[in-house]
Amino acid sequence: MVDLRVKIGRMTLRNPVMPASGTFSEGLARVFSFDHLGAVVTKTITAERRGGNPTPRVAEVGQGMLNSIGIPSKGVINFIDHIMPEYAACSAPLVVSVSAPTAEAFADIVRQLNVPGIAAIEANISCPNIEEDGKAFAMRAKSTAVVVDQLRKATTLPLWVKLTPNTGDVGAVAQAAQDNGADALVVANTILAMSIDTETFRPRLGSIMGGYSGPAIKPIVLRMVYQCAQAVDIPIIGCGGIAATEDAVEYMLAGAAAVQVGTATFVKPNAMLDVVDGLTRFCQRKGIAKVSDLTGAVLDRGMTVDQLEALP
Amino acid sequence: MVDLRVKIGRMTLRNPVMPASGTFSEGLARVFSFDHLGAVVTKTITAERRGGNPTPRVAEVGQGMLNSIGIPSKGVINFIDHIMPEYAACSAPLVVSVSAPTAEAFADIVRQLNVPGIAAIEANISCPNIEEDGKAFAMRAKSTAVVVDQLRKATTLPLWVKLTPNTGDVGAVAQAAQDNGADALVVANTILAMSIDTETFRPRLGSIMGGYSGPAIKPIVLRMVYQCAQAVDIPIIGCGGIAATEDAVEYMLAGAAAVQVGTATFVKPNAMLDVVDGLTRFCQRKGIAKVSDLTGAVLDRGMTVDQLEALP
Amino acid sequence: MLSAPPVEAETVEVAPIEASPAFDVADTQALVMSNTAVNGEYFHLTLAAAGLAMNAKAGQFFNIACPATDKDLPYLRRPMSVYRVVPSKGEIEFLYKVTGAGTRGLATLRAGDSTAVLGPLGNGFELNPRWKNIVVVGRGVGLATLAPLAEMAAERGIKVTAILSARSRGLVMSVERFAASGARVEVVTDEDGSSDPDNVERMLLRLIEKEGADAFFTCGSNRLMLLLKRVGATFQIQGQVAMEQQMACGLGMCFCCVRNFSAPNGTEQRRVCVDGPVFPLSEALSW
Amino acid sequence: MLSAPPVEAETVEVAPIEASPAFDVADTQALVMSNTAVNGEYFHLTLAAAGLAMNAKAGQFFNIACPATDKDLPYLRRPMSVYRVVPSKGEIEFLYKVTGAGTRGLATLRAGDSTAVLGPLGNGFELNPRWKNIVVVGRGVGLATLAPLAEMAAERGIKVTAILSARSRGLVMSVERFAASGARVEVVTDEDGSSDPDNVERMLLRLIEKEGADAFFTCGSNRLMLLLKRVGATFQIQGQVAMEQQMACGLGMCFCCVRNFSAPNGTEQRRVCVDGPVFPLSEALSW
Ligand SMILES: Cc1cc2nc3c(=O)[nH]c(=O)nc-3n(C[C@H](O)[C@H](O)[C@H](O)COP(=O)(O)OP(=O)(O)OC[C@H]3O[C@@H](n4cnc5c(N)ncnc54)[C@H](O)[C@@H]3O)c2cc1C
Ligand SMILES: Cc1cc2nc3c(=O)[nH]c(=O)nc-3n(C[C@H](O)[C@H](O)[C@H](O)COP(=O)(O)OP(=O)(O)OC[C@H]3O[C@@H](n4cnc5c(N)ncnc54)[C@H](O)[C@@H]3O)c2cc1C
Ligand SMILES: Cc1cc2nc3c(=O)[nH]c(=O)nc-3n(C[C@H](O)[C@H](O)[C@H](O)COP(=O)(O)O)c2cc1C
Ligand SMILES: Cc1cc2nc3c(=O)[nH]c(=O)nc-3n(C[C@H](O)[C@H](O)[C@H](O)COP(=O)(O)O)c2cc1C
Ligand code: FES
Ligand code: FES
Repeated sequence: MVDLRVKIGRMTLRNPVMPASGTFSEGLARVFSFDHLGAVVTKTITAERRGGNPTPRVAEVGQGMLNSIGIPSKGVINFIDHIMPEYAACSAPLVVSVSAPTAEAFADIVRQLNVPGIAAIEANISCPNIEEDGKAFAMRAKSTAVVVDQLRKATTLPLWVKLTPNTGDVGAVAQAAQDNGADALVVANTILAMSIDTETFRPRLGSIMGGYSGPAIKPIVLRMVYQCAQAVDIPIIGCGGIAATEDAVEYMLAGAAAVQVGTATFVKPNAMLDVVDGLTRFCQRKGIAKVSDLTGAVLDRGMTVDQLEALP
Repeated sequence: MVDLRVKIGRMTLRNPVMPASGTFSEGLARVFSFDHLGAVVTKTITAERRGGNPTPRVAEVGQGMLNSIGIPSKGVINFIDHIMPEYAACSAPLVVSVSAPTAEAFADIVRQLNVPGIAAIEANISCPNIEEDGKAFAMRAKSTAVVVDQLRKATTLPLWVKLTPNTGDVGAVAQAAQDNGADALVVANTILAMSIDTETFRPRLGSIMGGYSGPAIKPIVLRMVYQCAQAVDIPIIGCGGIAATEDAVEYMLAGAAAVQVGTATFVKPNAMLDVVDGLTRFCQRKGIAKVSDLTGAVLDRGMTVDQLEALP
Repeated sequence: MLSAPPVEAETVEVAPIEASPAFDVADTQALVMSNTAVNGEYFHLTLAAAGLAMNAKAGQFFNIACPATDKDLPYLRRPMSVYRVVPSKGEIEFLYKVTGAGTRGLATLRAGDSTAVLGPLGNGFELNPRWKNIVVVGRGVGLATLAPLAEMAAERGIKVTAILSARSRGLVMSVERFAASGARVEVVTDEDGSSDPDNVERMLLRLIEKEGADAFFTCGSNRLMLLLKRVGATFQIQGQVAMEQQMACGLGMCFCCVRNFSAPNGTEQRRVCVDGPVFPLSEALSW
Repeated sequence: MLSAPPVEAETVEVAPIEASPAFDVADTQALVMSNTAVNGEYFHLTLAAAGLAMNAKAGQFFNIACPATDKDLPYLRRPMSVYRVVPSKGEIEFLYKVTGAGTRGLATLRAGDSTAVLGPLGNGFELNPRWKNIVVVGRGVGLATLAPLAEMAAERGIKVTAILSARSRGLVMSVERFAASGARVEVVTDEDGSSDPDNVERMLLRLIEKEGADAFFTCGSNRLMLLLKRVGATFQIQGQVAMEQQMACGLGMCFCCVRNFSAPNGTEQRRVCVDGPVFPLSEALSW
């Protein structure tokens, strides 16, 4: 038998497959049992009740989609009282994604979540930092350092930090997160993008721009996982365009210890289960005893990124 | 008749359609006449002879491709003596793309190109700046300002500056280019990406990472054109995933004055001509007299990018 | 003008979805039995989908994978209302209008092909056994959603009057099907001006006067929905409307498909896929 | 062992492509006449493509758009060697092995479909009218590229000996076609060990001794190419090799398809699509 277990810091997951925040909810329990998953990750919650963006909130673009859901949230109290109980019977560890507009508010919400039943915190620091110029914390190493430091002081739970791909320097951001106490990185959130209806001349999303996700973004985020794996020692959870077993393998080869499946679940609700089963078959066929042996196993020895030529 | 002419600074182009650097050469003259194009843009040349990257240099990924051609070049002298004459009979203005590893070397090559027959310079500043940390000039506003300033002093030709999408702050970079004398911006080059063969565990490109181009990147680069159009007043030439008339229209609506077609030409060699013809038909159908009226005509009035929610 | 009738409106209890009803949604590959053009715009698709799909009822929908073609590569699935379920054959039918990338792809399916379907999804129409007369007003592709409702009502002995609206006579869908279920059918078209809301309002008022109406049902037109809301409010006739919104997951996960609804304290956003697509007419807002 | 024969090798002038020969490459939609499985791995595709395509000659290729399927969405075109041109019917044929996304897509084409083709591309094989005997050595899908060469040689009265290599007898392609052109055919396989380079070398030496060889032609195997290079160098027999490399544009624009070749001053990179795909054997390097 193939050993599918993977370690993310001090947590051991049954297998490396989990949902991406915001692409998963109790509704999926009508299709399959969450007990098959490595972990469950909630939609990002905020301290207060929030509305979310105007519609249309979704646009299909090529092999992917744009979304401008925003972070509608009923607040942290509602989460603890009403959403958490729904996951109580589920054997997969519950990872709670949180967000806030300031480092202090981030620390606050994390403190409130210091309750039994939560296995880890995923800090979605791809959201704007209103104390600086509104740019997402994770766009710069400095603001990442500040917010992760506060988060680390606010919780003893494992702290996963979710990065944004909308930065020119993901390696430095990853290092700042590690240096300030992150237990793992999630790489990455959606890529800021846009689409315009050429018949009506109107943006196809109600909030003009939105986040690009799905298979189309995989080569970009995969590159970032590879870069982060070279910059840090903490585990990386790859997330971006994973739809099938080979995609998960590709991310693990690049350096991911585990993976999150997002948009693919909308198109193939059983995608996560397929990947779990597929990983077993893949490892069997290749004679790999432990799926964790795939992590970082890309054969890039002797190859070099030609600094002068990688960017045309 | 629809007026297809567009102005890029003091140049007036017959129509807004031209090839993207590195995706075009004399070979295409075997398929159609370049006289139909708004301009022709050469593959990036460097001062010295250069080799280019190891193979494989191309990998198909979804609706797009990765390339790691690098910038093989036979040098500027060879260009002037042997390549330029091949374009002499062509009525479309010749735009010469150049690159160099330092701001000074950039200025040098541009000075050498001060010869009759060249209509404009396109400075490919997406290449690494070896004087700093090897990051591309166009990744940061500061290094952009320095190199554009030197280029501006070195030539009286129209100066187009080609930006990279591998930055977290394309608006600031665009402004730095404008403030230091760019006549137009080309937005943008390829997105750094990667792919791994899950059978062999080897990177699918000989140089591990490469540039992602084609339809898959359109929503990302379109967003950047929109952001740049809000940051600067000089004309923007949109480039990224344009394969059909609607793509060109979408870029113009977002703020582009003209467009470059790259990878699509590999898949549909007549793609540029199709776009030229398609723009006429589109404008006729919509009752638009001048194609330039499309520039920036996106109906985003009253809509706002929700700073707090645009990034999930 | 009529004054409001004295009958008191009854509240239909729309059963909320249970927290985690175990595996009542099937994610399955379905065989195409037939897929034929009905007229210039509409196609009729029949899939073999025994099992959970057979539980589907009027107003519910499936999220269907649409094939890639030379020109189109639809990525997301497309929601399609259940047009008919034939348990004896294990078949389920859809009626769709060829509009964009997804439906162009669907139209290329041939008998013997298969495609992935997820469902049944959402909450269907609810009928109160005490009702005697209902009025169904639909337009365009909305008729696909309403057609099975007429049969469901007939089975329960509820009399149906169906006002079917379209651009032209040739484009009115399912007239025979409504008629076969025993419904009284009135066709109104843009062509002869009869689809004008004022005219439809006159028809409704006549109906209410003559035999009364216990509930209104509608789908496919914002103008008709607003008309029914207004008339319903005046006469305290409750109603249900099946709504559309762009979707990704169909399962309540993505929050793409929200619309505003009137709620006790102002407006409230609800997801069309799990909170609907059938909503109380009184709470639905213009779209 | 034989010593080098005293004949002096002649240099074939491979005509360089003119700077801009006007529009000699067609970008056109071609009708599929047939597309049939030849054996478990290979398909034979016939396209109607009158016009420029009719100028195609042995060794040249087309860049062919491959349809999307349920599983694959090939984006780039795929280069395919000209297998046969039938000017009388305006048809052009290809032989391909189903390997990955592109060829899986190609295999779904049916008579009556159409697909986009670009060509003819690259430089084909060159035959010197003074030659009497040539030896063609190919393996696997390389035989598709070499088959039309045998006919071209026959037309010019050049005698062809063809050594066709494959894993097993069942997979040797085009034996009849080579034979019909008048070529003497020798089949070697991995199955019976006859495809071993040492054995092929013995066959070559016998041939050279018996009737001489004016030129070697090869495609499809690095090992066989190296063998021919060595034997050719020893006996001063020139040769031509058709090479493959991943391509994007096929027109010399992208520089994806470079390989190293030996040049007067060390090695030099050349584009397989425009500088080849047929290269002088003496300049080709191991891949
Ligand atoms: C609950 C529900 C039931 C539906 N039932 C039917 C039905 O029975 N028959 C039918 O023909 N159509 C139905 N629709 C609309 C259908 O889902 C398609 O969206 C519509 O047919 C156009 O899709 P397209 O891919 O051809 O167009 P495209 O323009 O390619 O669609 C682009 C995107 O917009 C969305 N979209 C476009 N139009 C609509 C719409 N009216 N409502 C929601 N999303 C839309 C698509 O789903 C897709 O994501 C229903 C929609 C919903 C929400
Ligand atoms: C000049 C030339 C002529 C050719 N002629 C034939 C022919 O007549 N019959 C035939 O079956 N094949 C031929 N090939 C190979 C063919 O182009 C395909 O690449 C190969 O069949 C596999 O493609 P795929 O899409 O099925 O595989 P995939 O694995 O999906 O291919 C992925 C990518 O790799 C490239 N690739 C894969 N294998 C090769 C290869 N051997 N050479 C070059 N690129 C490759 C593909 O073009 C594509 O870009 C030729 C190649 C070249 C360069
Ligand atoms: C509809 C939608 C909603 C999302 N909401 C959130 C969210 O609340 N928090 C978050 O961190 N990421 C959110 N994301 C991003 C995903 O978690 C994931 O990072 C991204 O979609 C890339 O993965 P994918 O390509 O597999 O979808 C959302 C993505 C989508 C498509
Ligand atoms: C094979 C290839 C080679 C390229 N070479 C160059 C180059 O030399 N200089 C440059 O500025 N951009 C180069 N580019 C980038 C293109 O000019 C263009 O910016 C990019 O491909 C995005 O456009 P597209 O999606 O239409 O291809 C190259 C792109 C490709 C695919
Ligand atoms: S479609 Fe995803 S929540 Fe409704
Ligand atoms: S394939 Fe583009 S240069 Fe050869």
